[in-house]
Amino acid sequence: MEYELGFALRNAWLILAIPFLSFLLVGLLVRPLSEKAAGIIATLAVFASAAFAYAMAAEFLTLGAATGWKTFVPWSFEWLRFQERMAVHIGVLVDPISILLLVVVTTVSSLVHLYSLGYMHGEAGFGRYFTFLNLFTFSMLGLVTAPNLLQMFVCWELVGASSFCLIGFYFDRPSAVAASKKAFIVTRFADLGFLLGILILGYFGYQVAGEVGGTRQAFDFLFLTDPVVMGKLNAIGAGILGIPVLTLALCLVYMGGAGKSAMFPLHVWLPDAMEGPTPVSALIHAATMVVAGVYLVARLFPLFATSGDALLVVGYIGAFTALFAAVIACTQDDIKRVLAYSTLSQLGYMMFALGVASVEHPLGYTASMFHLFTHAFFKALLFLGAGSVIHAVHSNEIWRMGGLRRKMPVTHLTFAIATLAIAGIWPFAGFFSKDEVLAAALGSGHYGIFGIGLLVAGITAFYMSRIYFAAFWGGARTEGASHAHESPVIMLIPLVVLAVLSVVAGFFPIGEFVRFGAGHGAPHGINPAIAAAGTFAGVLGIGLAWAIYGSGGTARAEALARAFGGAYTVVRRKFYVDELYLFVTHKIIVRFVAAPIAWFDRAIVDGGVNLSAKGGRLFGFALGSLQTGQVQAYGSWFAGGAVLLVLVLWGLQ
Amino acid sequence: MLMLPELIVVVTAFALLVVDLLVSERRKPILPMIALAGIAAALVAAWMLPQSGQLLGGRFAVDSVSRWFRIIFLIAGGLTIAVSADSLNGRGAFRPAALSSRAEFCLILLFNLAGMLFLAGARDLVTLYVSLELATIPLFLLAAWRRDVESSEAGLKYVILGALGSAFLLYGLGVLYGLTGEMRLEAMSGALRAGPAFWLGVGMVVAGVGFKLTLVPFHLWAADVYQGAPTQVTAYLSVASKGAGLALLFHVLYRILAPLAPHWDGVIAVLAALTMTVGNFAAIVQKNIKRLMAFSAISQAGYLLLGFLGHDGAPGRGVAAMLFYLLVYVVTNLAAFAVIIWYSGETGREKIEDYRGLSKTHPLMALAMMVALFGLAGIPPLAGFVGKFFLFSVASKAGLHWLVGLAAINSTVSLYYYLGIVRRMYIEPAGAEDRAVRVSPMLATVLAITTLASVILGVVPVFFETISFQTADWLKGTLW
Amino acid sequence: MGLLSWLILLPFLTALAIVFTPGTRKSLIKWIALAGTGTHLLLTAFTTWRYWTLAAPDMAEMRTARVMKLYLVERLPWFDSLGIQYFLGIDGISMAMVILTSIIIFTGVLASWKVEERAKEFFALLLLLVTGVFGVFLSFDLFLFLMFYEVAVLPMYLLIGVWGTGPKEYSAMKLTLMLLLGSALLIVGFLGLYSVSGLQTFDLTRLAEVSFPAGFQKWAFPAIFIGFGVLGALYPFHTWSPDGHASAPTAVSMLHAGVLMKLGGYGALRVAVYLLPEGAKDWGLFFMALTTINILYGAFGAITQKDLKYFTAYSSVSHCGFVLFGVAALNLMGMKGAVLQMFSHGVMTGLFFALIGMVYGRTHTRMIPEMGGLGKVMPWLAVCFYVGGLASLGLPGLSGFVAESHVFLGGFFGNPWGSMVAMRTLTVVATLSVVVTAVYVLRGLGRVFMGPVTDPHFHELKDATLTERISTGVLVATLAAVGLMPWLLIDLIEASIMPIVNRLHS
Amino acid sequence: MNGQAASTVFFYVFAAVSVALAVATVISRRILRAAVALMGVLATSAAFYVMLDAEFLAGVQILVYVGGIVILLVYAVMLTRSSELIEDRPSGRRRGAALAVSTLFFVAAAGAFVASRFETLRPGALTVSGTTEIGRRLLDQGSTGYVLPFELISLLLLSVLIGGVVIARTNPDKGEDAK
Amino acid sequence: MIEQLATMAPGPLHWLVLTALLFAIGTYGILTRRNAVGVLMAVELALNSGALNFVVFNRYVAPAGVDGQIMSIFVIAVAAAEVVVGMAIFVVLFRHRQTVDVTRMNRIRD
Repeated sequence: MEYELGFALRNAWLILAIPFLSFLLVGLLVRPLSEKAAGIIATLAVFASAAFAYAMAAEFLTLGAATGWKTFVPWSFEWLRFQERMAVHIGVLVDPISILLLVVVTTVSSLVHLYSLGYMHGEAGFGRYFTFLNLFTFSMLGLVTAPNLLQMFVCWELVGASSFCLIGFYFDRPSAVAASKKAFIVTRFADLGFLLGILILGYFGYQVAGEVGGTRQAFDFLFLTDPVVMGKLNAIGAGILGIPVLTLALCLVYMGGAGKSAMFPLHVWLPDAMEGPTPVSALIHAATMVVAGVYLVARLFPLFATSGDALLVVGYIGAFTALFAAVIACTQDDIKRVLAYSTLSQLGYMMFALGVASVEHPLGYTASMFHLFTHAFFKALLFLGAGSVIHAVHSNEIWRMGGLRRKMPVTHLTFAIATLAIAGIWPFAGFFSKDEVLAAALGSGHYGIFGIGLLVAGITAFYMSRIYFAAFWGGARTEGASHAHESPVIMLIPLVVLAVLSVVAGFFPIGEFVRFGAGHGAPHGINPAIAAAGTFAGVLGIGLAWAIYGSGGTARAEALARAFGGAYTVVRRKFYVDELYLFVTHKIIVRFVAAPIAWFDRAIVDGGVNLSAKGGRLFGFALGSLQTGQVQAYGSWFAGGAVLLVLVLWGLQ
Repeated sequence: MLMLPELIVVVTAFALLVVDLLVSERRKPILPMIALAGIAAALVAAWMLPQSGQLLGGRFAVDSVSRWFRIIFLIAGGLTIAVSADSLNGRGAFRPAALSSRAEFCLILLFNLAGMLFLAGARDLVTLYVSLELATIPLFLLAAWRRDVESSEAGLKYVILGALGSAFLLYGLGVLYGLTGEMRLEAMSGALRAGPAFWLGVGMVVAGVGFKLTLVPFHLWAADVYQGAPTQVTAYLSVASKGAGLALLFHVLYRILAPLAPHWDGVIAVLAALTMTVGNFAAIVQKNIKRLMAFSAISQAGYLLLGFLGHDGAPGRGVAAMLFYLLVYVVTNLAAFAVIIWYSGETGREKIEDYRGLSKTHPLMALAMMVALFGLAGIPPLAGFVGKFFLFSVASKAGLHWLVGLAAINSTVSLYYYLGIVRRMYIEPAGAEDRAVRVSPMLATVLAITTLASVILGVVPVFFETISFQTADWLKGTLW
Repeated sequence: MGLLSWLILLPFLTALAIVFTPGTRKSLIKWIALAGTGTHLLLTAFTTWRYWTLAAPDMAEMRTARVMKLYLVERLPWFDSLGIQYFLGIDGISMAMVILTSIIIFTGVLASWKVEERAKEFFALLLLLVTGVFGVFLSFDLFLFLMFYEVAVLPMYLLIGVWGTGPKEYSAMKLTLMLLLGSALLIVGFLGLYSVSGLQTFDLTRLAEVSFPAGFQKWAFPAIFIGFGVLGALYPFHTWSPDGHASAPTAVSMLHAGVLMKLGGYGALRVAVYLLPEGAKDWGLFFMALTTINILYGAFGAITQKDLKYFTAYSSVSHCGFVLFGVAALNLMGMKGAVLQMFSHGVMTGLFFALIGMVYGRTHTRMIPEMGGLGKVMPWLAVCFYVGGLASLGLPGLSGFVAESHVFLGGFFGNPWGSMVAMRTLTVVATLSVVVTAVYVLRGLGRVFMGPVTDPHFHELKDATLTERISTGVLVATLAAVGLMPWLLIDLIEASIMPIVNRLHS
Repeated sequence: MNGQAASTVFFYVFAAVSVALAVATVISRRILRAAVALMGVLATSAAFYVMLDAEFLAGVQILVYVGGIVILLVYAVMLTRSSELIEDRPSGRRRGAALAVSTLFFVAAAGAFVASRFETLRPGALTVSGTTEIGRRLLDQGSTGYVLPFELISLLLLSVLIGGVVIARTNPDKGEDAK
Repeated sequence: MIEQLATMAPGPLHWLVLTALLFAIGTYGILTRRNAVGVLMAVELALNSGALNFVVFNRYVAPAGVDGQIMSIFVIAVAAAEVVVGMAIFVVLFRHRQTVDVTRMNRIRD
């Protein structure tokens, strides 16, 4: 490498090593000795990672400003060698988006760790919790910095597993167990697509690498996004069903991303995942892991852009999910579920932002990353705030809260900031990123998507204000709510920090370095028309919510629900998607596939074995029936056999 | 000198008669020991004598194959006397299983043994026929020796079917004589030409041999006779008599029919396939252990037959494998029979289920039995595996892969019923009435020797190598 | 007496020592067994080091080799007239398998610490069985191979029959007979190799120099492959496996599923594909299809099982399918994946059966619906179970992923001798198992360990004892070590697989 | 010429008688009658031997077979019981099977003989009388002698005698025949 | 007439057909007689035809020797031995069963 690297970039392996070693240390050595120490050490380690990530970011920004925004791998080693040109190098890939994600992940993670020290205080399995959190942080960092598809997949699975462990943290609660299983299996199903995509890309990448020559590895992003390679991959032509191979592969890869980012119809696991402890929801199911799908698409964006069609799929599914989830969010009563659907909706935003981007109109790419960046902060904040509330009220139900405004001032304030941020009100972070997303959609000529985006912005403002009003305004509706009090300081610090970030993050000039294509990065700035439309939608939503829920009573809401009638029920039941899944998995797979196979195995295959044994015995009995004890019968067989032998010999000669 | 082993056996037999008259009743247990000593001496003689040579102008000859047959016969005979000694001396707790008239029993057994020895050395039709009858007719008497209903019924069946078989053999030999005008095997071999009458002769001779060897479909007598005869005799029948049949078949195929060798592979293969399959499948439904061993012995004859395959290239290989397996089979089968003789001699029980819990009451006996049964099934590292493998390799060399497959599958089937016994012994608990019974030193010695041998023969190569080397020597000359 | 002979002899001598120990001194017997297997583990480590120092310089040259290179060779004439030798050697594949076996038997002895009934016979037979297994992995004379092969199979009958549970006699008999029927096919095939080659030798390395006639390969390959496949639980010859495993005592299930079933894949790779490349080319696709059925069938079969052992056994059927699938893919990645999967599945399933034994020893039931919430009562066992489960569903960081990714890539990359579309389709179908495995693993384990404690008696149960912790800990550590540092194994085996691949391409 | 014609006639006559008696032997239900018929068959066989220039053999046949064996058989019949003198008819199935087998045998054998040619392979005639030659050969130890089988047959007869006595004697010890 | 008879003079074929017929009858007897002694008689028939066979061949194929005749002598002796053994066994059996009907000797069977 021709330019000099700073300490942090030269020792980039530390970004992975710190949380990993801490995970091993905490999990194997410290936890059995002291649960409390485990929590503290884990938190410290993540803070150290965060510090290191900032150092890396600083070095990278300096370097990038000087030499241009290069993508490079400062550290790697061969981990898994499938065959020549198919080796997997574990390493750290540095480019603008990985640095961006590094910062986001370490920041949110360290804050959540800190918050958890308070939130999880006194829980059984305190040490276990932090072990898993550390594992998650490690895996997520590995995912973010993956220099090749395989490391991405590896860490992808690992974040899934740690998410599984954390959703099922309260493992004596059947609902938590079910939710963790569901999350794992649904994302696993999606990962099947990812895996197939890897197989296809690997195979053709291997072929192309052979043509190109040299020692390049087929799985490396740097190789796959090389223009020459992309050209060759695009030229392969039709695979099955007339779909070009590249498009097919990318759609499959996107299936993995869609699973992790909970795009429709693979979204079903995310709302249930709220069974986990709330800080987990904040970290994993709002700020970091779920954006992995977006990140994956962004990472492979040059390929998607080359394919084109795959990107359209991404865009439309994203837009649909954004709307779909937003609508559901309006009807949910569980505060975490509302936030979960809101997450879904916002992820849809990020996805369609990517989907509308193209080589000619690359703004969506930047917008998506920008929204990812801001969303991480305010969504984490929302969750942590919700956690604080739940911690105080001991309930998730918004109708069991109310009037918390005074009892929990800090929580209330930060929650309000976050609500405004997500609603897209100036000067909060969400305003800027949402504006850019909408601008990207409009700019690239996807008017339909733009329309949906605008609509969703309004709905978002509505349902967020709805829970905000329901929880914090009006009077306490239950015993728990009336006895609520503010959370301990250790939980409030992260809230405040995140609140600050939610305010300032929008001013961060991400567009300066996160962009696609060399020369024509979209100018970073506010398009007044779009800003006005977005703000209008947001204010409209908030106003509507105020009108219905501002009083803190439920009467108007119920009247409204009655007015919508059947449509309301359908939405409230989440369009019955869960029921459909349940039907398919339990009824069809278990009853019509698994059980028949088990029966077939016992009855037919094993039955066949037993039957042949029985046949052998029958043959034995049949032979025994010759043994009549009649000596002359034996003699007849003898003489007959002898004559037959003679005839056979004679005949055969 | 070449006839020394035979002479020793005959002389021992006569000596028994004399001693029987001279010693008191109390001292008579010495008689089986004398017989045993005689056989041992003959064994030494057979081992020490030159590997080839002839007497009486070529009417009696020894070559390496005959020599090994003689050694195996002597081992079989010796072990039979050894395992019978207790019952002959009336030691068993179960009185009806005892054998009377020990001097006469030993005498007849020794004469019979001498018949087999002569059979191995015979080189003309007359000697062949007479020694074969000497090796057969006394067995009818032995089968009926216990003189109870079952034993005499076994004798009756044996004598009638034996006579039928003998008549067929005789007629066939007559036809072969007619085709050549010669009595000496070598001369016959030179003069034989294939033709309808030739096939008539061969077919009838093979049927006669098949009776002795219990080849399917000439095997039906075996189960009833084995079951009815005194167990000691059953043991002897299953090894020695079968060995004699093999020696006879060897004479017929390699000495008389040698020039026509390429013709017989198919027939031998079919007979072998039938024999092992029928024997094994009939065995799996048996409840009486002697009857089971009868069918097991039938199937073993099928394996032994494989040694006659593979005419082109190296017939000696097959012979070596056959001789080796015969030796292994003799040792292993007698080990199994030693346990059966002991158990039925002490308790009078012969059902397979009577063996339940034997590993608890008599761990070592159960172990010996298990080793023997596994040896018969061909489980490594026991000699049975090695021997069978060599025989299979003969069939494979002959290109009869299907037969190898069938034989190997049959081995597995046989394991089913052998394991049935093992299951009774090891897995099922002993009944309340099952108590420990005596084990005599003689029996223990026999079992120790045979069990050890059935391992050593498989692991230490020198035995097979010697047989193989010597039979290869035999090949280097003519087929003589 | 070379190092390899000692590897085989050591368990045998341990068994002998146990035989001559009075049966009443049960704890002495266990300590002897532990000492023997522990020493064996050390010896294996030493052998690995020796092997590595000898083989490392040759690795580069092996990339193009067509004849396998063996190390630490011991060769003595045995049944010389038939060309049978006492011929031991080791290469990377064998080395990996020996390491696996050594680990499994060591942990198996620890996991059997509670065996009291006829302990002497139990441990003696167990060690005898392992002797056979080591013999198979180290012998390169087909006769010797077969001999050890059957020695490894037969003690199983008594081990299951005497110490087993449930319909043990039936299971033991079925298992023994089916496996030996498989070995009957092997006998046909091996003898065919011997006689058709015309070389008068069973020496695997010399037979590898022969080009067997195509007509012979056409039938000999499936015979040998299926012969090994029976032991490798190839569909539809797998039915001995669920019953056998369910009835067998803990250590026996461990050894059997962990090691013995690997003999199948090992032999299929080493003998069938290596010696009969043309046959492999003809039949590769067929066996890929059959093993695809294996993979999915086992996985689906596992979903509805109620008995933990049946559950694991069906999962084994599925996982062993990967082994043979990889072999049938006939390329470097597939075969490497097969060996890796053998190792991985060996450790994983050993862990499973050990844990099932431990759980059963406490709850006295193996029925999944009767259990629940055990994670609260026995966290150690639960964690180990989950690690095993995650390994079995191919979670990266554990060994299963390394193996399965190889196998999938291998299948997808295919080979020039079959229809690419068919091979890819089969691979895609096989990948479905990734999801199904997740379903059954999580369902099963969730029922047993998660949720509220269903039976008040469970509260009185204790977590793992020290021996159990060591035993399961070693296995879990192995799973993680392979998963995190796959290059350790890959470097070991890759150079030894190249000759097989190169021979296919020559 | 005339002598040969006579011997031809003799052959056919004796052959017919022999076959008829043989059939009588196997189907007569009176066992003594069968014994007599057997004696007749064996006697005609002696005549055949004479026709085949084996006069010594004819003598042996009469002495040993007709004299010894048949008398032994008759004796055995007498030893058993009078009710055994008339035999039950064998079952139809048994007779059918036996008839089929023996007919098949006859057809096969006769067919084989018809299809083959037996020529004189070792022509010539004995210079001494057959009886002398037989005697010499039985005691000859050289390459043409049969002294070994001659000795062996004595062993056979001895063992049969001893064994026969052991088997057939009544109640040698107590309990033996209890069953 | 005499000429005609001369052309029908028995050659080896005639003799062989005769022995085959006798043997077949003997076989039939062995397989059908119910009295054990009767079975033994049939055995004698078969053995006799076997012996006759040898003499026929001796006469026609190898008239220079007496080998066939010697074989026949041994056959006669063997037949005698067989009868003795058979008799002894029948006697014992008769003592147990009061019959020598071979079709009733089927206590031992499957």
